[in-house]
Amino acid sequence: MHWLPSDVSTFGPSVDHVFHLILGIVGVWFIAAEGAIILFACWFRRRPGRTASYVSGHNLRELAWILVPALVVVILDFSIDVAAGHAWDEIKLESPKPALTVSVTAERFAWIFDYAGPDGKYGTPDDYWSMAKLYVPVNQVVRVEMRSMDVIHSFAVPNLRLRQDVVPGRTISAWFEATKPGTYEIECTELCGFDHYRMQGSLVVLSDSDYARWQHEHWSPIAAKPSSAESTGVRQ
Amino acid sequence: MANSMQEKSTPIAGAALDLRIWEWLVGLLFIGLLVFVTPIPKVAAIGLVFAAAVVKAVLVVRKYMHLAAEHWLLYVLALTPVVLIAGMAIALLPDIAFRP
Amino acid sequence: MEAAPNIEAVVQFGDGDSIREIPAARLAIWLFLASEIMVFGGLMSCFMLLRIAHGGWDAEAAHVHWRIGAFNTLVLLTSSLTMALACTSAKERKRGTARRLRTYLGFTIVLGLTFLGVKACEYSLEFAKGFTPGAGLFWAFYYTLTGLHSLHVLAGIILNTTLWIAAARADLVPVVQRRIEYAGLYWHFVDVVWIFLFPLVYLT
Amino acid sequence: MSQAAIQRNVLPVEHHEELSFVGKYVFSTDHKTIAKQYLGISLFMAIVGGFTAYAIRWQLAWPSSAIPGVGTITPDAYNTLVTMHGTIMVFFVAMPFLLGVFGNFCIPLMIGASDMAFPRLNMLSVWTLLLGALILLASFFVPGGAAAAGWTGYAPLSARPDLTPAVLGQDMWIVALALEFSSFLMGGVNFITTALNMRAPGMGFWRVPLLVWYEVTASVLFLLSVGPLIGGAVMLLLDRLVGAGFFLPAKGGDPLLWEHLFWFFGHPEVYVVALPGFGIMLEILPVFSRKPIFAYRALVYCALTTTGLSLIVWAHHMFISGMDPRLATPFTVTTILISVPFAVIVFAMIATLWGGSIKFDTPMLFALGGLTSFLLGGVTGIFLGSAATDIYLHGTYFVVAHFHYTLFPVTFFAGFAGLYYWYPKMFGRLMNETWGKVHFWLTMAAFQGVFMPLFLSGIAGTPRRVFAPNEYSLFKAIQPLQVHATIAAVILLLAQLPFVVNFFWSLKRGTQAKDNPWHANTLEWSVSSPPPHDNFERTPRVRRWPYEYSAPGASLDWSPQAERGDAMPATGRH
Repeated sequence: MHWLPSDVSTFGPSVDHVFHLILGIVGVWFIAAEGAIILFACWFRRRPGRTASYVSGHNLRELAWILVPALVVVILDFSIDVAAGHAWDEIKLESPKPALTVSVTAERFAWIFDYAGPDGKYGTPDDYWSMAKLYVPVNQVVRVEMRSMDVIHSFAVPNLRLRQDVVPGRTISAWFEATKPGTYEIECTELCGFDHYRMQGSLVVLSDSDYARWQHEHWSPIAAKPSSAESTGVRQ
Repeated sequence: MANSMQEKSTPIAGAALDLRIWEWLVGLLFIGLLVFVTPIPKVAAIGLVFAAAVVKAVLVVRKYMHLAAEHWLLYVLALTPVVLIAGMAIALLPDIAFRP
Repeated sequence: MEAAPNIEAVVQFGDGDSIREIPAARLAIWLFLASEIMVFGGLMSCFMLLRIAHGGWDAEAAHVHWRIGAFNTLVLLTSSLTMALACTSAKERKRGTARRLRTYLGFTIVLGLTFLGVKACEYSLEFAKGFTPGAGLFWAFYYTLTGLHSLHVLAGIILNTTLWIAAARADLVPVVQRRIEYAGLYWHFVDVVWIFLFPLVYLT
Repeated sequence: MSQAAIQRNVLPVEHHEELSFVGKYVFSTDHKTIAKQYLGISLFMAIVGGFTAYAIRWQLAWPSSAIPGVGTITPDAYNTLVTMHGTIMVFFVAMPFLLGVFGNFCIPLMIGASDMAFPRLNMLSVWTLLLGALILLASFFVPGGAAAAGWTGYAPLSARPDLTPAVLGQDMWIVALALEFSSFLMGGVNFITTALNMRAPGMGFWRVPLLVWYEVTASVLFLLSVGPLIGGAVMLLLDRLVGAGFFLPAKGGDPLLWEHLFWFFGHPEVYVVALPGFGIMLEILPVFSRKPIFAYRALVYCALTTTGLSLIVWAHHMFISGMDPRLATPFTVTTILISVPFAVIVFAMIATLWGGSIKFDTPMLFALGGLTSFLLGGVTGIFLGSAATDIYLHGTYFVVAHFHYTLFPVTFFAGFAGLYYWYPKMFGRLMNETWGKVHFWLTMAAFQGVFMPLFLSGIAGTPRRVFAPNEYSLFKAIQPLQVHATIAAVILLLAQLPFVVNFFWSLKRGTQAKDNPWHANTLEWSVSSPPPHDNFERTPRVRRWPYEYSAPGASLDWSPQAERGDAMPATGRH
């Protein structure tokens, strides 16, 4: 639906699917219920010479009028549970093997993205880090390993349908696969203080050729010298 | 009213019963301490110590707080929170105790 | 479920629900204790969960004085006994009841004060070694749990003292006989909390 | 109980008029007076909360402009505003209004008791609440201002004094909440004991009015859920004061622990507020449609089921908080399952309308407005309750719109319904109908106007708690939605003026109320308006269930609970 921002991730469709499934189910119920209330309110408004009927709903025959709908609600609930469960597992449980892993550091009020560089190892001189801009190749599984230096932040990319809190003291990872080159907004969606609303970044999805060029331009060419101290990639 | 029922149900009652319960409590306390000082596997020790504690608590609650002779509703009142807390603690195990 | 109501029967026999036969104050006390269980239970679970997360805190736990704790446990258990005896004597309707009641209550108060005194000494010993509430999670929990419990003990002592004073006046003795049950319930609960706190903090 | 007896002995009824103002209205142990004190506190706090809402909305609509009457605000001030708005509205408006006012006023009257079980404890509760409220208000004026860590007070932001300017303010926030909790613990104990223990002869459980059932289940729920958070508040305070570190990773603590403790209470809290609100609507619907409430017992079981379920759903607030992802689906299931009891409640309310003879007086209008508005809040909860969609919608304006669509209807629509309905019993005069209807239609329209747009802006992804939504390239285009919401919000606040005027005008000038102006069955309508100090001259004998309307064979279309009468056999099982 057009009121959701354009979706550029592989799992976005499953989220949108659950969204629309729920929208359909509750939409029907909502309209039915509101309709019933308004209709009954009109039909049974007080009129001279008409008295209310005595229906207390104490025998099962009358109770059925609310129990049967309730039963339908239960069934629909479980259908939602199943759909939601599948989508959740796809996004948060089954992370596929990443082509690129980026270490994300959230710090009031900035996003810092660390790349291991050509040698694929952190803590080596050829590491590359970028402020607020996360460059990723299109159609590649990217894994972000997120840490916070101070308070709880939340890494949110509406266009990816991805959101994950970043909690100090933990390394929380998430994955995504962007399907369309372009620049998308990264937000912090957990209140983190004064400049919370300015804690923004951008996700730059590059086509393979652009990504190669970017790597060539920014990743320092010096060969990785084996370092004994393999830091975890956390910026101190 | 509670106590009168209790007197019927148990051979000893009143002050004598209170005293007997206290003997049990102190006994259990020393059993716990004994377990603590004897060099046995920590898990087993903790298990025994807490078992003793539970027995002590049950004794106090049932006899001194005479829940043994109370309306079922008071049992529900006393047990519901215990169950809830246990459930909460278990639900928090993966996040807090075994966190990544 | 209520049977077809013959009004007069209903009026006489309180609609067959026995719950309104529970004295209001006893019901209220148990409700209060239920919420207290949630408070202490919550704190204790937090302690256990974080303790597991940190592999037991054995080093820190080695510094608490378990002998003092054991002594205090004995004190509190005994105070529960004297409290129970006070409640028992309050129920009997023979001469000297008021006197016995006051004696037992007095013992309970003294034992409660002893507990607090010993706890204070214990705190000062730990402070002397630099184990303050800010000295790490174990100590933070230690002071929070035992401190909150000590505050409850203090409240119990105050409650008992008011009853002890009231029991000196002949005209108030019946009131005390009625109310001491509730003070007792609270005091025993505080004892039960300690029964779990002691092994939790000192013996593991 | 005994205090109440003593009270009565020392102050016989005829002396009440001679009591000093202080003795009668300030340090009163009469549940009716205490209810009015709660009313005063909650309505005053509602004005403060409404003002914060106005400032927030204006800032969101025109971030660069100065707020009329406030001036330009800093992002920190904005965080303070959202924090205090949430805290005030949930803890110092919704709870005192729905539990404090209607619980205190209705429970003893509805079960045929002379007062609460513990009148002095009752007085203590209201004074504790007032103290908490004063401390919270005072925190606005201390250096550094009031708390600014969100009403959820997530650690470490709330646990470290150096992260927000509110150093003392955050401490005062914690203390105020602790006092509020203890106040409603005492109140809850009082409610439950009274309802279980002081029912008049014949008032069996299946004859207790639904409002009493719902107030009591809410109190039980509060009693069972708040404990861990009280412990948590102590821990948070120690984190701030002595650097204990319970929630500070640097010291081995865990921020997620606070989130769990908070939501273990925080979610039940929603039902602590929602249940009494529904109780009020369930009392009013039958009276104005002259029909028995549909499926009375089912409605009681629904309240109990909701209470039980709401204790095991809290983690749906934490799907993306970094908690173990395997927990998400179980909590999705329990969360969405709560829709079932609430669906049954809604169906029963709709079924009550069927075949009725509905009169649209102001209380009924507000009850129906509450029901129709709550429906949207209820169904949108499904989106947030299911983990997958929560990934996208969490922390957006969708959440804001959702919980305002649940809490506003139960607090204000149901609350106003109850106020217009019991006002004659409270103050002996009726409120003006015309102005009541004006109040309703303006409120209804404006409320939809505020939060409908926020659903859309939430679906578009706008994050909540941001100082300037137009700073995001993604949401510049939908800034008009924010403007729309703000204009509606201003109208919504202005729409409350007719109510305020009506309220005070009717105190003096309103038409004298008869004992039973709405022809209702419950016991409070069988005594004078306002009721005497001890409510009932002689303890009523309850003869039937509360919803005996238009009974076949009855001469009138209502059959008061305590009245001998022809309608008895028709409902033998009640």
